[in-house]
Amino acid sequence: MAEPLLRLDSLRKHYGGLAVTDGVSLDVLPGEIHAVIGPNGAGKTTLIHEITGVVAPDEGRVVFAGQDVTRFSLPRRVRAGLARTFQITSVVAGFTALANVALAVQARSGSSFRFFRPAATERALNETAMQALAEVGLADRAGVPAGALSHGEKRALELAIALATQPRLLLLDEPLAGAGPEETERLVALLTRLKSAYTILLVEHDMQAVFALADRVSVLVYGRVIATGSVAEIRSSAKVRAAYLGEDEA
Amino acid sequence: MTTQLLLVQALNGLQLGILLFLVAAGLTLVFGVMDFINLAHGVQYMLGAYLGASLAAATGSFWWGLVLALPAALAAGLVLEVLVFRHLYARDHLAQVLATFGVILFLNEGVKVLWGAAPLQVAVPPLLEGGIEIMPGLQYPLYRVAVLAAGVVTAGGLWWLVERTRAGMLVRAGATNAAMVSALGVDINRLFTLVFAFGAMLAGFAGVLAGPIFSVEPGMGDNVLILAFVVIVIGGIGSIRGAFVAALLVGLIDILGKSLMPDLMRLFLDASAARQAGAALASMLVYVAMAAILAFRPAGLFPVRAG
Amino acid sequence: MLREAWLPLVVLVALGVAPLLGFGGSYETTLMARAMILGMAAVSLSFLVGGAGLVSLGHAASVGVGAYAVAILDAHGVTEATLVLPAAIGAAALFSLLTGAIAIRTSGVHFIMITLAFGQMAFFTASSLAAYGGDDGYTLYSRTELLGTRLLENRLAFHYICLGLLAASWGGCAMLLASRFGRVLRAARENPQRVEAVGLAPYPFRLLGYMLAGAMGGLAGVLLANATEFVSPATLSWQRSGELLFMVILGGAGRLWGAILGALAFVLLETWLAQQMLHWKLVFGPLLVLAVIFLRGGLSGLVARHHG
Amino acid sequence: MLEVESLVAGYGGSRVLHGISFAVGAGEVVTLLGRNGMGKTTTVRAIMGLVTPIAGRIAFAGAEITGLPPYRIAQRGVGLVPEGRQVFPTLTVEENLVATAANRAGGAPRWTLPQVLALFPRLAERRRNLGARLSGGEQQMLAIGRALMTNPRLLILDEATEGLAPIIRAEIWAVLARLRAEGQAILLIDKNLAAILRLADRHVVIEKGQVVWTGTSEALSAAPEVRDTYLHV
Amino acid sequence: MIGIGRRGLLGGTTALLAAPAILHAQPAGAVKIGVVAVQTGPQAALGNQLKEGFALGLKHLDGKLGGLTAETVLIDDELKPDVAVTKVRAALERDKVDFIVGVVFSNILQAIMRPVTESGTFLISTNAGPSTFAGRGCNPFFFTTSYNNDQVHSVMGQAAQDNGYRRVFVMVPNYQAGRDAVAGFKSKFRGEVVDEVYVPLTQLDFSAELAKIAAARPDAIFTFMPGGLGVNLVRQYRQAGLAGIPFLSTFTVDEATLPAQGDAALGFYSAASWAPNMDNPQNTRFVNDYVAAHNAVPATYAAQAYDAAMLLDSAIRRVNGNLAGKDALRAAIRAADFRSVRGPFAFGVNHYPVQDFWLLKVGRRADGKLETQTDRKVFTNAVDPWAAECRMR
Repeated sequence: MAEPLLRLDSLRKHYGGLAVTDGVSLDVLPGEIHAVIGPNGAGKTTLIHEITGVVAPDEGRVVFAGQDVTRFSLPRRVRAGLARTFQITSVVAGFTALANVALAVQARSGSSFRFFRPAATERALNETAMQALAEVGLADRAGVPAGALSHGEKRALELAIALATQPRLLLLDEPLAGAGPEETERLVALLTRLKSAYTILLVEHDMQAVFALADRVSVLVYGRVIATGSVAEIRSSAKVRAAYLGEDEA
Repeated sequence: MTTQLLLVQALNGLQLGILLFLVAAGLTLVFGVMDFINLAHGVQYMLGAYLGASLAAATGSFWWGLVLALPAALAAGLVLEVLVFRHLYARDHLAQVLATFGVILFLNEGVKVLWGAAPLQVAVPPLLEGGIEIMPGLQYPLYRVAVLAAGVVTAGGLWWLVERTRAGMLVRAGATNAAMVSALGVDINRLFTLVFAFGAMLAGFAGVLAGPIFSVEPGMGDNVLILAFVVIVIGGIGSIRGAFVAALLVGLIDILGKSLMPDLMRLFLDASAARQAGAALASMLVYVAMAAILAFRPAGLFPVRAG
Repeated sequence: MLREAWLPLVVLVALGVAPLLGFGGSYETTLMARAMILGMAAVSLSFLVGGAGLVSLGHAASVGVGAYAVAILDAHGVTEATLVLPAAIGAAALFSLLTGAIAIRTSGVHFIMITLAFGQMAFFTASSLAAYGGDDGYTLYSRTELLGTRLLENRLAFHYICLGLLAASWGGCAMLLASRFGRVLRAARENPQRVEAVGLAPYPFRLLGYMLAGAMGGLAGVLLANATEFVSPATLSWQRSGELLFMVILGGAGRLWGAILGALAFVLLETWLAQQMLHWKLVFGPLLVLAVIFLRGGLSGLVARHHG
Repeated sequence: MLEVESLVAGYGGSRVLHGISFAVGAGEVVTLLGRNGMGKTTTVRAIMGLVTPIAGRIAFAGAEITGLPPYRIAQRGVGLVPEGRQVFPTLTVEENLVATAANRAGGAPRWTLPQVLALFPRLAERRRNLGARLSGGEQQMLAIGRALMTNPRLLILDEATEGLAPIIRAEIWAVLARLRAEGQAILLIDKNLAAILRLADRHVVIEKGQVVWTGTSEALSAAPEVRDTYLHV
Repeated sequence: MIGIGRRGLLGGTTALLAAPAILHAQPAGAVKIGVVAVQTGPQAALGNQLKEGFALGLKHLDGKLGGLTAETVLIDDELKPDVAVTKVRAALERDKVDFIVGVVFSNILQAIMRPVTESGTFLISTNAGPSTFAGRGCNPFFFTTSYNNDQVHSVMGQAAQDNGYRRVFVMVPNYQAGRDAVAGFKSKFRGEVVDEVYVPLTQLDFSAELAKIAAARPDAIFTFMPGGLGVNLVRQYRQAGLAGIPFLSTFTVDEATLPAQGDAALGFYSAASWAPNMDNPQNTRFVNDYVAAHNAVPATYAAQAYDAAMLLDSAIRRVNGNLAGKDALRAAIRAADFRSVRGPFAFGVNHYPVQDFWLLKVGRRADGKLETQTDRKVFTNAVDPWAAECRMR
């Protein structure tokens, strides 16, 4: 087995008496799409916070590309190559799509402490940003303010921003949440295209999409990973069905 | 400095703290429940003092003045709410700060037009004249004892109102999750209006009480307002308990700072310079305290909204 | 951006030709200098509020620090601009850096309040500077000299220096906001989470922005001290900070040049009203309220709407 | 009692509901089913007035309530147990129950403090504890009790048992069964299919903001393809 | 043009060069006066006294000054120095006033000094009399009808000395005028100052200081608490039962604050060169008419402004209405050929008055109103301590 790109090592987090993540361990291998699913309240949000550095775990480690990043802030993790998208779309609404991506490009390449030249006219920034926009199919929307984009376009834009940070791992937090049927279709197609080029950790409710995209799936219930395996293995797991449909009480 | 003097100073600190609490309580309620910065709260205190003074003069009795000034202050608060503040709840804090700044200008000028620029006199009611000798040669005025008592009683009443009545529960619930309160069938806007008017009345009450001690003059609310803001920020915005603790803290810091700082500075400087530097330092001590507390606890001592 | 900024350009040009069209008397130039200097301070505050999202209620303090630097140097016989300017701007920048380092850890209302607290501290410090007039203020012995010449004493020269620096501070702030640095600031104002998620921590950017705005405030303070030839703690009062904020909002926080319009409108309205009636604040106060409630985008928003 | 007709709603620019229609009769228990993110919570929020509908019509007890503010809708007799429970963290259990109590069904109030505490003995034990100090299960009981204290004509539960321990779930199902027996109309969202099939009269399945299937418990039990397509993993 | 050196001007030597001939736009036989009186904030009460005092003077002169029809322009300095400068410049340039009269507060006077005097306009201060312009900073275009502030404080020092007090407790606001008050008091008082307490200008509650006073048990206290500060202090002092300790004060109990202080101030001491009960015909007329018009007793702010009107009247009469000859006009003002409400009045070399100073005590008038009343004369024909440093002759 290849060295995992991201390794979560028994992450524990308590709020009051409640263990929200109760010893979560998980490996994301280079090149794979690894999906995490689970019913609401299973601890997915807290797990994402722990991976991105919003919340520090009480116990356990986050190891990224061989480096212990457990105590890194979010910006530092991003600089180490761990890009993320948000469950609720997070773009700078007042900026054009291009400027949103260019911000990520300038963060990645070179200093942001430059004061004289108008950033909007820096060709190097804009060209790289355009490439990322083209990659998600937004090239023709580059000049539109992000706030005026449709929901699906915002989702794609967020992906482009993440790509522009030249990540080694993409953490996608419910990229399909709130998308209509056609938007879902387009986004799934986009993710399928990205699949070959990036390692992705995908947290998603849309099972059809998860099953279409994921190489491996981990199921999180009550703060624990109850199963990890291929799509087929997960679909046929009685334990998983019980967790989702409460059939233990039937 | 003798222990006795120190105790007297502590008492004085509590006294100032109580008065600050009365002003800060309304401010913190409005701020906490409605997320509304009301710079005009200070002029509501001033308005209370003026109403109390002129009604006392008209009726010939401080008590009638007090009794009549409270509904008048409440009504004034309601009028302001309807005319101005209601249109600002949905706006950002900046807009609220500026609009209420305009209200300050208007009311400060307004009382001058109505009552003149010279300070008004409010006599101590005959019932509360005289004082208690608390150290040789120094009387603690009976009136101040009464203010202290009134403050403590009001604090207690407020505590009861907020902690024990349904209206208080709704106010606390509204401070954390207004939408949910509304979804359970309570007209949150009407609740807010009531809270607002009540806060204005509390400020007015403090103003009436301050009349016989302080000079009733235009702009008298401005300094009090700033101190009240310091209090509620230190205490944690929206927390009555926080306002109470912080008000006493600010009162004590202010008074003890003023009495101790010059002596403290004498350790480093010669007498005259120490007195002046000490006095200067004492006057900014409460701000230093606020900056220090915010630096370490950005949400104040008793934050209302977790996280 | 420049296309909708025709009005402020017209205003600047008007200020430029005004002394040549019979408005060159000491009263008119004093009034215009006051408006331009407050305009500079307001532009730097607008850079903070509209650009970086840092609503400071203590911006007058940095203006005051700059003004007091002039006074203190003057008291010690130093009036040479090549010494006074760096000292005053440096002092204001240092003040902003130190207070900002603490203030920027907070946000929202707490930021407003903590900047107010620092402003009050500066105010009380100035009031206690006995050697420099304390609460009474300090009358300068002379205006700042430039390379040994008394250029600033000349009414016209001073007018054009103020005008030039006002235009320069507008241009400078606009340049900063357009730069890579400013892009991070603007993004962090709208969506700090997004900025962190591309790998940048907003704190150092905000702190530097706060410091730069303070430095510009200090420059305005130098001019203010020279315009009135007098410095007093009133320059640092929280009411003055409130007025500066009001100029920003009146002009429209979304556009830098709005602050210029706001300052001009504020000073002229205040002066005009005060000439019309004794109790002018009875009108001025409600006007402020109405402006906040109904003039959402400020004057610049009005201009931009009618133009666009 | 509740009629939802061609409801369209969403947040900001994006639409979540694309024309939802269903009804809940008096004394009836109806469920909204569907995977996460399909629009169930948005439907509930639109009924409560917490989201302003873009189009469509909502009527309650014979009167249109579309676009009314939430408190007016609640005052007509809709009791909400929201997603995420949303108990008031700085109020005690008892205060949470009492603060918004009312009698909206008319007649003699069915639910008073002693009765709610008798219904949930755990709440009686913890009546002086702050809402924030409760476990998830206790918070859910509190949220249900709080809604019952308004004596609603229709009780809406958004995620009745999600994220709760099995023993708590069982208790809540028992309570809901009792409410149903007493004739309480309920609109319910949950994923525990077995329990739902036992409790509810009818089911409404939502997929991508549209109603894709409606039917009785018997019909749903007999339609495994519905479960596989819209509900299962 | 490059302006002339400011330092030289402040020294009072080259000022005459700076006076351009101003062409008067108004009709012959008219004179325009800019009256600077604060109308904003709590201190507006003092500005009002000043304004009304000057107006009453004009009324008694039938609206004429030295035969010229007088017109006044009211300038509200708002207690903001930069605002004051702007407005005063407006009055000078746009309204072309011939004189600037008034100013309650020293900081405003400091701010407008240069713009006014450099334009060759006479500035008559009716209240603020800082030391800055009394000694080396004396100015040929500046006169005051009040006093040098330090003198008033030293009157109290002398009175305390004369009363045989040994231990005096001193309390003032922590700003320049406060420190000057202490210096002035100490210049004549030879006993022990048991403690000096400086309070912030925004002070509301004096309880901490009152406790200190009680603990120190002094023979008397000396204080300087202008405006609202004084109202608070006097009432709280009385309420704390400290009234047994003599209350020596300057600018703390006067007719502007007495209505708010009420009976609490009875028997408290003050110092001034004038009091409402002074028995001379011009004062009786002034006080009676003022009371009749405003139902309030005038304070020094009004009296000194009234005197300023009389002074201008006498000066303009002396030059036969010719306002352009600055030197002659200056000499005419300096002659002070008018009857002051305070009796004997003359200008020293520095254009500050040479006059008597009195110890005053708060008492009740026949109509029941409170006023300060002369207790005893402390200085006769006093010259302020800075006059010797002034190089004007």
